[in-house]
Amino acid sequence: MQGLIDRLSALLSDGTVARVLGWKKGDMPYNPEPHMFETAESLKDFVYDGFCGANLSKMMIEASKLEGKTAVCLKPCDSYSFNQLIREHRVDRENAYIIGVGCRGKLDIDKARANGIKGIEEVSGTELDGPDSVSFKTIYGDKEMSYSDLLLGRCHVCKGKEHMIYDELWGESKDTADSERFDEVKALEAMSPAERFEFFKKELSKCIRCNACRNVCPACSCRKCAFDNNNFDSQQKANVDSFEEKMFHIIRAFHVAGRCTDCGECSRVCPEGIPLHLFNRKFIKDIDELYGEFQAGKDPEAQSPLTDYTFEDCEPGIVAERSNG
Amino acid sequence: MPMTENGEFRPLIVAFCCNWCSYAGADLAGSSRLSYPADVKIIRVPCSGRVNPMFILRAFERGADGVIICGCHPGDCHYTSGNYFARRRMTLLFSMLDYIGVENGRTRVEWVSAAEGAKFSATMNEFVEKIKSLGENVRLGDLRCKD
Amino acid sequence: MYKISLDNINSLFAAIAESKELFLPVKKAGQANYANWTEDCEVALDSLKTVKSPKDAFFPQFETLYKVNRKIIPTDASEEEGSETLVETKLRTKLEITPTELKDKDFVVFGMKSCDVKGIEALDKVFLTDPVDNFYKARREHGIIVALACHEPEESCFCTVFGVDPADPSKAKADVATWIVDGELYWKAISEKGEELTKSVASLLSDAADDAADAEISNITNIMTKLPNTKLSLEGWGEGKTDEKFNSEVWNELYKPCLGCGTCTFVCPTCQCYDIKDYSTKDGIQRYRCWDSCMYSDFTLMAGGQNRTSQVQRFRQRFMHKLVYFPDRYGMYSCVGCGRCVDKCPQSLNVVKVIKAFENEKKEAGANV
Amino acid sequence: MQRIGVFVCHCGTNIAATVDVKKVVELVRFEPGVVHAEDYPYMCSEVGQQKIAEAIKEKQLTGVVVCSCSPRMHEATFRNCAEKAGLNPYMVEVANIREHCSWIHKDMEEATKKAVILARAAIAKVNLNTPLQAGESPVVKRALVIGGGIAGIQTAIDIAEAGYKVDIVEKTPSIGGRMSQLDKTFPTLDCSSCILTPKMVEVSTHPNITIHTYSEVDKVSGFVGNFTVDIKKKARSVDLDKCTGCGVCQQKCPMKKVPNEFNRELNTRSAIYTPFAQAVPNVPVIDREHCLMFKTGKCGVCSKVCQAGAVDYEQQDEIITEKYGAIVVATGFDIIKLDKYDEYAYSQSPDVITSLELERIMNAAGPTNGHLERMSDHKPPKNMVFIQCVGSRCADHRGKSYCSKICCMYTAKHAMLIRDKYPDVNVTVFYIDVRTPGKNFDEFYRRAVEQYHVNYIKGQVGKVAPQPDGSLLVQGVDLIDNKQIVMNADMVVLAAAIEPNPDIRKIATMLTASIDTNNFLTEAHAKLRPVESPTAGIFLSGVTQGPKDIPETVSQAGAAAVKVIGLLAKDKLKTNPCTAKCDVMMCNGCSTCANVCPYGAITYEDQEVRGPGVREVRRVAQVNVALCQGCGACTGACPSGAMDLQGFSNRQLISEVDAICR
Amino acid sequence: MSLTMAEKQAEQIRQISGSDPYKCMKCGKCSASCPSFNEMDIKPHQFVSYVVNDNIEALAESKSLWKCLGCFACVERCPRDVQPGRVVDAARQLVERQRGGDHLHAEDIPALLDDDVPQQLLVSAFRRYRR
Repeated sequence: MQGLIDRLSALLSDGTVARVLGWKKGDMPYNPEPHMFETAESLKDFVYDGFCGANLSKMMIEASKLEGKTAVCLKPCDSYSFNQLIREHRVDRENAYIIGVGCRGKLDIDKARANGIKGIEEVSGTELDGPDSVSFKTIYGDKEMSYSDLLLGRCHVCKGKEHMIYDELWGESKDTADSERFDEVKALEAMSPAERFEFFKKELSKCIRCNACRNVCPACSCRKCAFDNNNFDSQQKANVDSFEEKMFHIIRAFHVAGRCTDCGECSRVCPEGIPLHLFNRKFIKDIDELYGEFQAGKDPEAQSPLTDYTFEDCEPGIVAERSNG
Repeated sequence: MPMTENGEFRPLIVAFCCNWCSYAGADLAGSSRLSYPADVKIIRVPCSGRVNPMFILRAFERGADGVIICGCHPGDCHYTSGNYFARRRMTLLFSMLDYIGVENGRTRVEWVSAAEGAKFSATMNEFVEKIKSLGENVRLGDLRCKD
Repeated sequence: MYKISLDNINSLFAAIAESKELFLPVKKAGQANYANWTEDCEVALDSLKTVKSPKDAFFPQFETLYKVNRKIIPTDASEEEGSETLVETKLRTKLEITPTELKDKDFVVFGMKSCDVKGIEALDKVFLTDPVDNFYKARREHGIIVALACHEPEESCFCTVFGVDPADPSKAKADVATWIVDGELYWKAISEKGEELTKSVASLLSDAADDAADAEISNITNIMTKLPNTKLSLEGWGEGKTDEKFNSEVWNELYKPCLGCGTCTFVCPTCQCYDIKDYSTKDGIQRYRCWDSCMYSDFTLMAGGQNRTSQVQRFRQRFMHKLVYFPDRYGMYSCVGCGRCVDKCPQSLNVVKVIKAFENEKKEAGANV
Repeated sequence: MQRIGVFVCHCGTNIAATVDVKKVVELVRFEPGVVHAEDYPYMCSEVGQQKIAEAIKEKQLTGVVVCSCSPRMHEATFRNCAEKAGLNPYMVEVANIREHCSWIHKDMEEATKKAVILARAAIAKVNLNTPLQAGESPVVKRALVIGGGIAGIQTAIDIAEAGYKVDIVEKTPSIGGRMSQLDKTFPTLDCSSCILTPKMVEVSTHPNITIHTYSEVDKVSGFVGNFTVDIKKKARSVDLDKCTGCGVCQQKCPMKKVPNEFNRELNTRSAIYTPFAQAVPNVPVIDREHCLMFKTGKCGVCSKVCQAGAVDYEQQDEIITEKYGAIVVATGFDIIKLDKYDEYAYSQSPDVITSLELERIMNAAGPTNGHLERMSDHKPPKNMVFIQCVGSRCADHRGKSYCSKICCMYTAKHAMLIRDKYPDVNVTVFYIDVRTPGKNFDEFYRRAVEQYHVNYIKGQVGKVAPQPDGSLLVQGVDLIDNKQIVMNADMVVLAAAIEPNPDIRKIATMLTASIDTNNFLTEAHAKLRPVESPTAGIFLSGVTQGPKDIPETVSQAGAAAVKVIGLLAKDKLKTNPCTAKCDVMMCNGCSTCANVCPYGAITYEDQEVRGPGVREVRRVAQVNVALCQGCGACTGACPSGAMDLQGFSNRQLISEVDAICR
Repeated sequence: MSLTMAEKQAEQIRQISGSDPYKCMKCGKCSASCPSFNEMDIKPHQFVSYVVNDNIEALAESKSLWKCLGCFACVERCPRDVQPGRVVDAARQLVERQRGGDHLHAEDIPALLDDDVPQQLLVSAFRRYRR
C-alpha cells in the first residue's frame, strides 16, 4: 500500500492531478470511508485494504467538474461503472486520472458478525498482498476467518480481474468468482410464482425506504430521481404496504436495466440485507438471453439494449411461454 | 372484489392504445359493432413507445386486474420504431413481474392495426376471459385503494 | 425480583399477548427488527441491536392521520335553489372526514435496550411538549416498556457517553427491567405500569434474589470501559455551541462521502422528523405522515425551494441538531450512543466520526498555535 | 383549478340508445373542476357547437370535455369550435363514448357506467391540460412523386400546371407503368398507348417537371413541408444527354437472351435496352447483370457502334439530395405470383397465361406482334377459357382477401376483342360474380354476352390438366345447371389478383406512412380523406391505396395533386404543438432520449441552468419542435422523467389511469 | 332459446369439421374439383349451403355422403377456407354416431380388397369408421 501512497503523492506533487479520490482510514479497523485527498501530506490517512468495497465511480460525477484532474482509485468492477458513466456523459474522462487498483475481493464485516465475531478491536490480513486468512482481535477473544469466507456476495460472481479503463495500474488482481453469476436468479425462476412472491415479500417487507440502494448506485445518477419528482405521483417516502416496496424496487431496477453493471453496491449498502442485486441481475439475464449478451460498462460506445431493437425481437408473450414451460 | 349482482367477477382492465393503429382498430371494432366487455377501458397514447412502465405499475397499484398495451405491428409504427422499444421494455417489465410472482397473464402486448377491428375485439374478449380466470389482482394492488 | 427460564419464555409472551399487543425483536429474512409477536415468529432476544430502533412502537414510520371521502348524496329540496347548472339535479357532494382513532389499548414493547429507552425520552421532549402530538401521546400512555440489559455490547456501542447504563435497565425510564443470565430471564418492575404487568403474568414468574443480576451488571459495565468509542469526549458540543460549530471548515471535508440516503435517520432511535402527504384513493384521499430524513434532497421542500440546498448543509444539520440544537432546546443530546449509524452507514460515516473529526481539528489547531 | 364544461352528445340514437346520456351529465357534474354539464343530440352540429361556444363564454370555461364519437373523428371540429370561442384548442379533450362504448355494449346500465368512467378520465386529463401554441414551419415549394405510372404522371402534371416544381422518381428505365403494357382499355376499347403516350410526352417536356428514371428513393427525413430525400440514380451506363435514341446499340448487342420484363418474359431482349418503343426517356440502359462487358469484360460492341459516344461503362450510382414540401406515393401494382395455384397448371403449361400476358400477346408491339397464338406451338387457339378470381377474394394464405376490382372488366374486354377479331374462337368465362359497377361498365359486359356470345358460366374451375396432345383439360362446374363441366381448351387465361408493388413496404417505412396487412397504404380517413396518408405531407395516388381502374386512378391522381397544391400554396405550416419537452432542472444529459428519437429531434447543448440553489452550466437535452412528431419514445426512455410529452404528459396519463381505476 | 334438432346437428357439423360454412361465397370450386361429382346427388357446394340452412336430414340420407372419396381436393382449393370435404366428413361421422357399432371388421377386409382401390384408402376408412 505504501507504494500506492507514494505514487499518489508523486502525482499530486508533480501537478498531474489536483486531488486524489480514495479511501481514508476509519475509526474502526473495518470502516474506511471514501475521501478526497487534496495534499500529499493528507495521504498519510490513505488506506487500501479488503474493506475498501465502496465504488468511487459515482463520486467522480462531482469530482470531474472540479478544476484540474482527479486521480481516482478504481477496482476492476468499479471500472465498468466508470465506463457506463462516460457513456451517459455523466463524467468527464479528461478530468479523471484512473489508477486501476488491484483487488482480491472485498470483505463484508457482517459475515464476521454472523460468525459471532463482535467487540472487534483489530483486524489484520486484509491488505491486497495479505494472507489467505483474516485475524480478528476482539474484546471477547481472538478469532480467525478465511479471506474467501468473508467476501461480499458480489465477489463470488466476480466479473474478472481486468480493468475496463485506466491510466495506470497498481497491484495484482484476482478473479474471485467461485459460483455462476445467474445461479441465484435461476434458483428463483425454478420456484412457483407463489413461492417467488413469498420470497420477495419476505425480503422486501424489510425495506425501510432509506434510499441507500438508490443513492449509492452509480447508474442511479439522475439529478432528480423519478421518485423525488411529482411527474409520476410516485413521490412516496414511506414503505406503506407490500406493493409500495415492490413498485419502488421494480422501478429502481428497471430504470437501470441495460445500464446496470452489476457492481453489487445496492446489496452491499442495504441496512436490511435485502439481496437487491437479484432484481438487477434478473434484467441482465433476460437481456443476455433475449437480446444477446451485453455487459454494461464494458464498452462505452456500445448501444444499450433498451435503446436498441431488431425487427426479429421476441414478443412480450415469451415471458408467459418461458414461465409456463 | 368487484362483483355484479349475479356474483360474477368483473375485472378492471386498462388498455393503452396507440393513436395510429390500435386506437383506430378499436374505433373500427366499434363501428363494426364487434363487442367486447365493458370491463376494458382504453387510454389513448400517441404510440406504444409512449407507455412508461410506471403507468402500468400505477394501474396495478390502483387496482387494475389486467393491463394490455396495443400498438402498430412491428414494422408499421407510425413513428417507425416506437413499438420496437415498447416491445423490449414490456418484455423486460413483464418478465420482472413474473419473476416477483405476479401471474404472467395479467399483462399483455398485442399488435393491432387500424384495419383489425375484429382482432381488437377478439383480443379484448380473450384478455378479459384470461383475467377472469386469474381473478382479482391481489399481489400488486395498494390496499389503500380498496377503502 | 422475579425470574423465568428462557425455555419457558414463549409462555410468557403468550400470556402477555393474550390481553395486549406484544412488540419485540423478531428475525425475518436474516434481520432482527421489532414486530408483533405471533406464535410462529422467530423471537430474537439475543440480538443486541435491531436494524431499526423500536421507536416504531410509539412513532411508526407510516401512519394515516385521517381519511377524506367524497360522497354523492341526495339533496334536500330547499338546497336545490340557486343551482347554476342547466341540468336539474337532486344530488350534491359532501366531504366526509374520518380521523384515525387514537391508540386505546395497552401494548408491551419487550426487550428494549437502555439506549432505545433513552431515545424515547428524546421523542417525548418533542412530541409531548406543546403542541402535544395526540397520536404519540396515546401510544405513550398505553405502551409498557420492558427493558432488557445488554449482554455482549459491541465496538460500535457508546451509550455510556450519553449517560446511558446498558447494564442496568432499571435506571432507564422503563416499566420493567430484565436481564438474561445463564438461561434465566430476571424481571424487576420499576413503575406502576410495570407492577401491573408483573401481576398479570405473576403465575409464570418465580421469585429470585434481588442481587441475582448484580454480577451481570458489573460484567457489562466492565466490558463497556473496554469499548473504543466509550471514551469519546463531548467537550465543545451541547448548549450554546451553535456559532462555534456551525461555521467550522470541518463540515466541508466531512460530508463528502455522504450519499444523502436516509439510512442513519431511519435506524436512529431519536430522529423524529416526519413529512405529511396525501394519498389519493378511489374517491378521496388519505392524509398520512411518514418519517422523513433531513439527509434527503427534498426534505422540507416547498414551492419556493428548500432551505438547505446542498448536501453539506443537510449533513451539518443532522449532527448540529443532535449535538447542539437539541441540547439548546431540550437540555439533552439527541443521540443515545446506540451505534446503529456506525454499523449501517453505507459510506462508513457516523456521529462518532463527526465528533472525532472535531476533536482532531482542535488538536491540530492547538498544535498550530 | 380549471373550469370545465362537459358536453355529452347523443349522436342521434347512436349513443343515446345505449348510454343514459342524462345520467352521464348528472354524474360528471361532481367531478373535480366541472362547472357545467349538458347534453345535446348532435354536438358536432352547428347548434351543438354553438352551445359549446356559448358555455365557454358564459361560464368562463378553461377546459372542455366532449363525450361523443372517436377523437379521430371530431377532435379537430371541437378544438376549432373552442378556438373560435376564445379558448385554447388544446384545452379540449374528447371522451370516446361511441366507438369505445355505445356501439360495442348492449346493456344500458353497463354502458352508462363505462361512459361516466371514460368521461371522468377525460376530465382528469383536462384538469392537467395546459394551453399549447402551434409553431410554424416553412414549406418547400416542390413535390416528389414516387412512381411514374399513369397515377404518378397525372399527379405530376396537375401539380406542375398549378405552377409548382415536381420531381418524379421511377424505378424502371422508363415512365409509363402498367398502363404502357396494356393493349386496349375498357369500356371504350381505345388503345392504351395512344392515350398514354401524349401524357408521357407532356410530362417529359413540362418545364416544372423533372423525371428521374432508373432511380429509387433511398432515404427520407424531415416532416411535412420540409422533407429531405436522397434519391439513388442507378448507373444507366448510357449518357442521358448524349444519347440520340437511335437504337443501333440494341440491334448490335450480342446478348439477346435476356427475359423481357416488359413483355412479361414471353420473349427476350438485348442486354442494352429500352423497355418499349415509346419509352420516356428514349435512352437505353445497360442491364449490368446480363451485359457481357460487365460479366466478362470482353465485348464493348455498343460503345463501338454508338455514334454519339453515349455509352459509359464507368458510370456509377449517384445519390442526389432534394428537399420537398410534399410526397406523393404512386407506386402502383403487380399481379401476384401464381406458383401456389398448382391446379391451374400455370407453371406447367405455356398456354396457361395471365391476363397481363394476354395483353402483351394482343398488343401489336408484343411478342407475337398482336397475333393471338399459343405460346407453345404458335398456333391460333380454337377454344379459350378465362378463369376469374385467381387469388382474389381468397381467405387462405395463397391469395388476397380483397376483390381486385378490374378483372371482371378486362376479362369482358379480352373476350370481346377475341370474339371480334377471331369469330371462330370459342370463349368461355368461368366466374363467381360479375362485378361491373361503373359508367357504361355493365353495358360493356352485356355486349360481350349478347353481341359477342361469350359463354359466361357461373362456377369455378377446379383443375386445368395439360394433355399429351398439347391441349388443356379444364374441369369446372356450372352451378346454374348443377353440372360438372369437362372441356378441352387451347389456352387458359387466369385473372390473377393484383397486389401493391412489393417495394411499398420499404418506402412506407421510410415515409413513416401506415400500411395495412395487404400492403395498401392506409388513408387518413377511409371516406373523408382518401388521398392522404395519416402521416402529414404524404399523399396517395392510384393502386397504392387500393385496387382501381384507369379512370379512377386518374381522378384520384388529380385529387392527390389538389391536396399537394393546397399544401404547397401555404408559405408556412402550423406544427403540432404536442411535442416533447425537456425539464432542464431534471435532465441528466445522458443521451438516452436522443438514442431512441426516430427524427433526430433531440440534441444536447451546454446551458446555464438556474433554479433554487442551482446555477450551473449543464449538458441538457434540447427538442427541435419542428422535427419532433410527438411520439413520446423519449419519455419512456428517460430515466429521470425530465422528458415529457405535451398533450400526453406523464401526469395527464397517470391521472387518466387513476380516474379509470376508481 | 332452445335449438331445434336440425340446428343442433348443424352446429355439431360445424364443431366436428371446424369449418365455417358461412364463409362460402358460392364459387363452386369444390364442385369443379370433385372427382365424384357425377356420383353425388347433393353436390359439394350444395352440401355447404345445406348446412347453412340446417337441412341436415337431407344430407344424412344423401348418397353423396358415401361417394366422397376424402381426396380433399376441395379442401385444398377452396378459396374461402370453408373446407367442404371436412363438412362432408363431419356429416358422415354424425350419421355413424347415430348408427352406432362397428361397421367394418378386420376379418371382412380381404373380401373387400380390390386391385384398383389403393389400400391406403381402406386403411384410412378403417381408422375413420371403426369405433
